[in-house]
Amino acid sequence: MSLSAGGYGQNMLPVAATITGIDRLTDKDCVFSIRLSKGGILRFRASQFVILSLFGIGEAPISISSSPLDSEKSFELCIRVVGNLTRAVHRLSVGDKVGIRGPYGNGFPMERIEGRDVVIVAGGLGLAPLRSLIRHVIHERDRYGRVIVLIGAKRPQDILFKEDILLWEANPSIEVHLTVDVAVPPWDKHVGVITKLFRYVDVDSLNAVAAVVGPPIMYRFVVSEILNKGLFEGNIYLSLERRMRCGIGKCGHCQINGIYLCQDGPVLSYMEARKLKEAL
Amino acid sequence: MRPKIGVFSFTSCEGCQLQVLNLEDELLHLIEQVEFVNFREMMSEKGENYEIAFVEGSITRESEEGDLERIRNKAGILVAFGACAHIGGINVLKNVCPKDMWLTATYGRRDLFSDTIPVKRIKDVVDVDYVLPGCPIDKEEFLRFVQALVLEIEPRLPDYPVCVECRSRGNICLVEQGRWCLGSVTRAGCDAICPTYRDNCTGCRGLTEDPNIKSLFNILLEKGFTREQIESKFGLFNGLEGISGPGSTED
Amino acid sequence: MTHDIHLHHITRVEGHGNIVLNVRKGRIEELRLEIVESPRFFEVMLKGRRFDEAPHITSRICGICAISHTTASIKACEMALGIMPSTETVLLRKILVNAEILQSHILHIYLLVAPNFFGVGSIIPMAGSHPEVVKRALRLKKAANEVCRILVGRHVHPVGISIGGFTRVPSKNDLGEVMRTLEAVVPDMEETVALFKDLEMPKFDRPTRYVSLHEDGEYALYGGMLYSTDGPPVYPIDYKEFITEEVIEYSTAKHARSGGESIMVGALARVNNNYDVLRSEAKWAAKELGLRVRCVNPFMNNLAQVVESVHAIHDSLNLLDDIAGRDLRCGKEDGMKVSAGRGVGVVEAPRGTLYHDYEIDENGTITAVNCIIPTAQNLANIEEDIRALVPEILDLPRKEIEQRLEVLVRAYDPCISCSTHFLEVKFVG
Amino acid sequence: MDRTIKYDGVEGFIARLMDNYDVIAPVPREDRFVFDLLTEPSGAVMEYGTTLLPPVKWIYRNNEPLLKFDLEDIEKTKAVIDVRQQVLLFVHPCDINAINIMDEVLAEEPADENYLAIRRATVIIGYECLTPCREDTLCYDKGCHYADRGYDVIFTDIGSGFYVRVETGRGKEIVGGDPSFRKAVYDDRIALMLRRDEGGLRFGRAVAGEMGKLSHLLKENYDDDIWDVKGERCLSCGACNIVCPTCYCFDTVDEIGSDMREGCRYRRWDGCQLEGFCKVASGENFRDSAAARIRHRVFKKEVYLKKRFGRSGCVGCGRCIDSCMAGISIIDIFNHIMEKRHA
Amino acid sequence: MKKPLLLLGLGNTLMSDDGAGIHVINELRRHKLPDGVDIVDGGTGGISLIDILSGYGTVFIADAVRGVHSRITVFSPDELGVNKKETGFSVHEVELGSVLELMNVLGMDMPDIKIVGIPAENLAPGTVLSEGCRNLVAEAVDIVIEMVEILLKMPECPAL
Repeated sequence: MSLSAGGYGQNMLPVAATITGIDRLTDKDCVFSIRLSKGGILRFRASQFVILSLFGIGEAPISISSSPLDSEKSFELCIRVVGNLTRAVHRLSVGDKVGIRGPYGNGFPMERIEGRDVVIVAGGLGLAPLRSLIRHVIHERDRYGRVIVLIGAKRPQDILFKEDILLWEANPSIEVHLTVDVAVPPWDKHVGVITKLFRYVDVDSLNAVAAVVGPPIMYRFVVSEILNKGLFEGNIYLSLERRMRCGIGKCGHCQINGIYLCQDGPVLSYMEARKLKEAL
Repeated sequence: MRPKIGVFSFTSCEGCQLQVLNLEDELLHLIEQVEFVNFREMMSEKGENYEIAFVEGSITRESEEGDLERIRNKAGILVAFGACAHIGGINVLKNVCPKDMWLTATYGRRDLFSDTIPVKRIKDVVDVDYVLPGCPIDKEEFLRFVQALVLEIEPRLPDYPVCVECRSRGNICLVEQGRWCLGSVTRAGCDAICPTYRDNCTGCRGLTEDPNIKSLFNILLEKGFTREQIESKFGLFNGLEGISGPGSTED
Repeated sequence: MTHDIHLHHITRVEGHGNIVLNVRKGRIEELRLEIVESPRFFEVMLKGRRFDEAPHITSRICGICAISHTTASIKACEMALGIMPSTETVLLRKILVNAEILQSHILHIYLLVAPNFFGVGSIIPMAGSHPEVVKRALRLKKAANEVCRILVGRHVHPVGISIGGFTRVPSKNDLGEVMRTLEAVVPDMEETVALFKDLEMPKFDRPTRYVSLHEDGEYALYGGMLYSTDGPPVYPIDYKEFITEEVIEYSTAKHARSGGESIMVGALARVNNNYDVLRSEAKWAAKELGLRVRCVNPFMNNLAQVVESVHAIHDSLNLLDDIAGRDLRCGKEDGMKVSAGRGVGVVEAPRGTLYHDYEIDENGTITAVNCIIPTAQNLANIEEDIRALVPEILDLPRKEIEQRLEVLVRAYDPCISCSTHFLEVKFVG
Repeated sequence: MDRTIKYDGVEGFIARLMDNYDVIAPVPREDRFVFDLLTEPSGAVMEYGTTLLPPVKWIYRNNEPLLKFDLEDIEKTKAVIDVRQQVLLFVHPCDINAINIMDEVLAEEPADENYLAIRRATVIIGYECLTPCREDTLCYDKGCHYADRGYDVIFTDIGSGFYVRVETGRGKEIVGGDPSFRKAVYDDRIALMLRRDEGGLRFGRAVAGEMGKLSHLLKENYDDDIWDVKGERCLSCGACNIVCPTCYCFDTVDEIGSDMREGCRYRRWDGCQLEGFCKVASGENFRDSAAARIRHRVFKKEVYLKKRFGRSGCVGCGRCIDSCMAGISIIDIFNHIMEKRHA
Repeated sequence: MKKPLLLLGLGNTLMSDDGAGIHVINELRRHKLPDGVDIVDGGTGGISLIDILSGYGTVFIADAVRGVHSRITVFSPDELGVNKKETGFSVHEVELGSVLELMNVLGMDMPDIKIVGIPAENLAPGTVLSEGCRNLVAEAVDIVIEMVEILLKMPECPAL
């Protein structure tokens, strides 16, 4: 269901939700498990987002980190402290309530991924929405071809979802590669920019899709690596970041040229994004 | 939490303190949410256990620097309160004359009160955590500021210029009428009170984040003002020095 | 009995002042009311600026008497340039001056003075113990602020009030709103009289010279002749023959005297000098409060402020009636003709007579400034009062002496920060 | 059936409207005009130049409440729409066209329900332009000097009084029961026809070139120098956004009562020309030059809205030109772009 | 609910040009007119016209006139009297004038009436129009069609 089902002023009205779990990932990032009050169930796609409200402080868009197939009852938001709202959320405890509306955005086109090799490239906080995708793919692993996950972070301590990554690494059906920009021992994985990991990417390029989420600066370099691997532009999916306020394609903040990212995005194929001069 | 607040004043007209007392409708709620422990204009108690210090006025004497530093050391959060504290305000007009003249002009002799110094903003002496701009401060803004402190979130100032508020009120642009106005480079938050009452915006709230001063200068020159006149208008509240304190625009 | 009293930064007054008192064996050896507010040098700030900036700049002398400063400044400029404001402009300015008197007096008697009588250090505990008193005070203060907000945007540093007229002409609706606002607090004002009637002011008499503006047929606040209890009236332009200022080494504010004597200005002086022309409602209040002219107890200044607050409300209502029948011709005219000249603007600020004196050259540039602030005029008198009061209270415990002295200083409602900046200016070059 | 009304009947009509509605009409402000709540029936002005703010801002109001919340109990949060029965009186065709655009844009799902609810409660009484408001009128280029829908009734001065075209059932109710109106007869129609014919001669084009090609030409000239040239002048003050009748960008702000118990989430007008408009929490500003922002404004009206809704988002009212301190004119920009074709 | 528009022909086709109005509406029947436009042959009129007229918002009447005009004139009922005295009058003026007067007296809702007057040359018995009148009938048909358009279609906006 969509939480904001329309009606008298309902489109901007959040519903109440309860924090059922808090998991600290790094000094700036926590994962919050959230359950809707009154037994509501949030139906969403990987890489959709919700708008989180703390009344008196405001709203912010947060992408959903759990898989649509994980649980009926709750979903997870990975929240990094960057501003007032996120800082205030970090002060909350299990049992506290927040407002939620959404989900918004298009999400990853799972039907386009089915049956193909999948390359997933996550930079920094980009792993938050991509975790949803990775878990979704693992849930129905046999529907996809090879699955290669590349993860980059600034420092080892900044890596998100370490427990998930351990499980993924242990999972023979997917390949996971990590790199950090700066590291000291005992780090035993790669050091350097994420593009260095592409030498491990060996896919059926005509029949592969890529999903990329990371800081704005990352896209250009990563996309060019993927293109070098021979993937089609239309098979490379990016999830972009903009200031999102209303979520319903009205307030204008997330507009990139002619599209509203909150409605027409946040996932765009590189073919679409390339045409939008303000996108990359 | 019920923050403990101290209100202090240096060289100023104390109008910003008065603006707090002018919150007639909210004052009773306000004193429930915060504890004023030191507010000379309102109370006899002089508590030293304040966590948040609102500092009004500019620093114009050597001895005041020490006083200010003591406040800074005791306060977890120090707020420059009003234009005098924030950008120097009207006080800075004094700096254009040599020091000897200040004293002879006022007291007829130069040996008295000679510890007077060129006007400094609060941030010239100590670190400032937040700014509440304006001459005087906007009392609603003060209220929202205090609410933010109570809610333990970052107080935030508008990042747009006075024009936004002025136009939203349906005012006729003063510049369009051939008058000068600094509203286009001045931080909003005053609800454009001066242009609404058809007075020029003198920039008392300091500059916006990225003001196009060069263009405003050219526009006013084209309207027939001289460079000296324009500089003088900017100088009234020390506007060009008025780069604001911290305060981002994120959520 | 020996006391060494140093009251640092007297509280619940505007600005920074100390009392220094050394009493050795019952004899006052040292007595100073130190004004330690930083000097701000408005003379320097104004010199070389265009005349039309003067009201804006001098408003910033004092946030509490901003309308008085603005009005005095405007009047000085208008005199220097030979501009005659319209009748309606003057009527509106009078309403504003009344509003400031009301706002300032209410602030003083309720927020600063009343806590004394309730034995607390501020109005904050009173909010719990006497909420109705606090709420009434806030309603009255708000009404005064509302009048200013409607007409000139705000009370602290008003906008739209200008040389020659108002840059924004109030609408009929605005005036109706002002009227309703003031009418609504008439009962609160009556309650205020009842409250203060029951509060006992300390007994202390010391006759002095009372100075204020004076005008036939009108309780002079906006204009009139300079008037002292003894001596003939003087034209404002000749104020220098009337009042003199001296630099005191321990005070950044100068002391003013008239005819060589210390003087008292402010509410009590005005009520003493102009009782006959008070509104009848105010006369009733004076009677209720036991304030009989000529009253020589400076503590009674607090009650004179109550009387003036009553007057301010009813006088404004009367002025509004007058305006209601008129066309509001009070817009500022474009293209003021600038010529060289000198102007003196005198008004009654809440704390007493306020003088602004400017010289303007043919380009409209200010070349000389002198302002005399009410509190500066009272300082010498406060010292004299302390000198007379101390022997009477010397037997009290030290804490009580301190408190009594602070109450005395506070009774004058000193506005220290604005008292510190002026003397006759002789610019060189 | 259309109606007519004599000049001297209008005030009585307004007085009767004021009994049932908040009547918002053009009133003088200094030497200009604004739409404001009428307090006297005689206050409304019929012959007025473009108002400072467009009338649609009374439907899409600043500081519009969206939600009320209780800080202690999140479950008590409720959506609010502050609907008042109001009449927008004597709205010019350009502004009616703007409201038509807003209706369409804001009704697109997920709809802006606050706007739509207030819009539904708003009666629009138009006033037809037979003379352009300004010399370099752009409304004619935009075909917005005339409105064929979007109003409940519209007044046209036909010399003997006003011809009152009744477009909607609500319009019929309003004028049908009012004694000031007479049925329009054949002769009134003739008069209307003649007035419109005369009026037509007074309008002219401001932009040289086919407006139909503007969108295409803009796309071709995305990287033109003009954006940088104008960007250097631009103060990023947002005036053009605030006064535009089809600008609807907004921000939300939460305000809490001084008792810190209850609060309200408001919508506040925002503008894409403001420096911080595209800044995100982490500090990145996705449109950080004035040049890029000006281009976005022009493209939004002429390219993006056109693509989405089939028509330009600019009605040619000229407010953004009047309000620009820096003298930046979309007419200049359009003409510059039109010339590009020949370059 | 009133119907919007009636095209009414008046006249006696047995009296040559007197029947011009009837010829006009007969011709109009062959044209595609907008919905809601009725055409009625009123013959030589009479009291029965009251019922017909009161059912319409607007009525255009085609009728033969006698007098100084050689061109078709369009005029209002209040000009009937004027026409009578100065410029000639409708052949059927008495009937029409009486009908309208009666409606007025009865306080009935009067339609907006326009009379398209066709100058009559020959009023002798006979069913054939004079040649001049035949041309005028064709012209009158065009005029009525234009009037219908003006009435039912909003006049175009300035300069379109």
